[in-house]
Amino acid sequence: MKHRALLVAVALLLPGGAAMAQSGPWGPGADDAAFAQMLKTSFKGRGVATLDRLNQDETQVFCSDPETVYAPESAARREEIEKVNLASVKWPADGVWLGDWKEGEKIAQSGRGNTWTDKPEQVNGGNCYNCHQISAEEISHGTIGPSLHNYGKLRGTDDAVMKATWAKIYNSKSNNACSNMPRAGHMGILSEEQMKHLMALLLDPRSPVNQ
Amino acid sequence: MGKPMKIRAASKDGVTEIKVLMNHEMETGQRKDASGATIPAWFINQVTAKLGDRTVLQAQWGPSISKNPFLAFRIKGGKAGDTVTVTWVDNTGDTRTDEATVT
Amino acid sequence: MHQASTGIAAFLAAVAAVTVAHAQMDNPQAGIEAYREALQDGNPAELHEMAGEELWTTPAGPKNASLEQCDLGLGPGVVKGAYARLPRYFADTDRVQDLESRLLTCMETLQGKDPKVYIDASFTAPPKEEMNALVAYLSGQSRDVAVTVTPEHPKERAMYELGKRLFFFQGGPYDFSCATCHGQEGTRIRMQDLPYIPGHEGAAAGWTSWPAYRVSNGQMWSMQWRLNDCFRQQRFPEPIYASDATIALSTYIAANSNGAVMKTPGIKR
Amino acid sequence: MIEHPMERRQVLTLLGALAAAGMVFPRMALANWDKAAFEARTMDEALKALGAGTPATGGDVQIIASDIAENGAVVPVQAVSKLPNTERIAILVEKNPSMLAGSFDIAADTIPDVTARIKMGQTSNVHVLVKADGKFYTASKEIKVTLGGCGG
Repeated sequence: MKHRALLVAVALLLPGGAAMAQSGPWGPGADDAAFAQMLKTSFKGRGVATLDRLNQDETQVFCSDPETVYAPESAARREEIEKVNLASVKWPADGVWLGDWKEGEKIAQSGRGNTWTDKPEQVNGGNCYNCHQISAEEISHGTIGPSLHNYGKLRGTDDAVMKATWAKIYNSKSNNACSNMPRAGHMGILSEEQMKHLMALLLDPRSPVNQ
Repeated sequence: MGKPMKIRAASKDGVTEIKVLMNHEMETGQRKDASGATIPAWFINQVTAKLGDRTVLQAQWGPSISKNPFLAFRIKGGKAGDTVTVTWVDNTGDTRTDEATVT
Repeated sequence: MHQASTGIAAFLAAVAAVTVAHAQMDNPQAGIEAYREALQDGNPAELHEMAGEELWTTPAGPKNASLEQCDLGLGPGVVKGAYARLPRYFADTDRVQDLESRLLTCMETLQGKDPKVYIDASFTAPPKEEMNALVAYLSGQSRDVAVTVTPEHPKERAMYELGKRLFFFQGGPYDFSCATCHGQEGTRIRMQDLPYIPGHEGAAAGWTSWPAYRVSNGQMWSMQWRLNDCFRQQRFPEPIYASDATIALSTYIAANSNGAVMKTPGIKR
Repeated sequence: MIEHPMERRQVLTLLGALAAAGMVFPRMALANWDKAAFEARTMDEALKALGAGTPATGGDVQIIASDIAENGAVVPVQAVSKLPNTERIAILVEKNPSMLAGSFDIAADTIPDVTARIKMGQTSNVHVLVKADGKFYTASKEIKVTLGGCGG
């Protein structure tokens, strides 16, 4: 559970806390105390989905208030959040960026893992096709994220591209504070090896993504 | 005995349209349950539809028909007040017959 | 008329030609639309409506009473159009209730049943099958009726605001909130269009088509089940059946869809 | 049985009556089920079991279905014949373990236009086979089965 190191037990669930001092745009009846009370009485832990998942870290707290997230006066806070997340990125231990694109395709296809119906030993998928177009052959792809088709072909494969791509997969909030994308490495969703396979899917010239 | 069907029969311009929803699992016999045991095949394999006393359609089905089967077809003739009777039989010998009045 | 065939080879050649023609589909979305259209006629949810009506009218529970005197907001026994006005505040319980939490109240007061049995049962267990059938029947009694959910009572206002706040609340290992998928317009997951819930049109697309029969597993899903599975995929802990969080979200979605016409029960992938 | 549709029909009517009376035993229920056709593993076998060695293609048989099925568990298929004296309509899914999904015996006054819903394990050609005046005709269409939802 090393990804929990950064988690801040937010005041939300603890009476008298201060982390949510500014209550955001929420109207009457939805103040911090009422909201915390609702969460407390409405959820139960099940399987791997334990109740501590409702304890937000500072990124989640900031990104849960849509009125302030993109407000001009939040620019500095956004940068801070990105800096904290970038600092969490661990680079490949052996300096090798790319794994096997075929394995990467399987990981990109799979949306499994981490729900209360998944077993702890379940190998997690990357959920990639849920939101992105990747390989052109797969027509069943989502559109929440940008198309990644021709990712490597368009960007090349120099070290800067490798590094930026790795950082994005490892911790998506490192360059966009409230990106909709999960933080695959930071939250322990994918292993280093799995992320290398995804890198290969995007950047290996032989990958169908770049054909 | 199986659960009730929903039968709709409507006559218009000398043609009666019959739509049937059947309540059945239609297990293929190829699926496994959580413990890994094969779930036995269980599916409707014969359907007979009648308008009054006259048989208008007979079907033989395999396990590739979807769960809670839907069947729609049309016949020449039939008028409001006529009775449509549908009977299914499944591979375990269970059966169900329901009726509807043509509107 | 039909060309004569010279055997299996000709047959297979014809099949191959068909295959090529359809491999060139340039508009998958149009194909999906045609598929959804074809499902509309003959919705197996009707089978659950039949079962639900029987449950509604059949005496049961320690008091051997039916649910026919249940007050869903329009007076005891009035089912026509009642679902389209839920969730709403009920003075007798001093709570805002959605259809399912209200049904639990009626089962307890009229029939003497223990709601806990229904709350704790899994969605595929017999007690929940009853709930799902009742919901199919009662939502069918609001088909073609306009949604009228306009939070006015202070507790309705509060539920709406709590629901809105929960909609944007991120948590869990994936940082997901409801808004991650339903907070932008015109996006989809895989081939599934995602309604934009903060807007009227998106909220209406969602609210007026659930409860629904799901063809993927042949199950009748109530709104509570729908929300429960959203939270599962959000990687959240499990929302308790008929809890305030679920009612708050329903209030938020229903009120955003106010005025739209109910198409319940629906049929879904 | 295919050669003697009337006899078959009489047998089935009797069976229906027995079934309605709750008197059908499992083995009897299966007795009129065309086991060979339903258990065929190749198109050749299936066509042979149905008595249709060499079906003709042409516009008088139609298969109406969407190009894509959002879910393979339920794929609506409408099978239409414009041929006079259509006796039977069958729906076959090439890549299903049991290719023959169903067959429908059409009475004289029944319009040969049947809608059913079939399961498809994967993208496949789907065939409608029609027997009319003792001869066999076919129409085919590829239906693509997509992976839906987040789970997969």
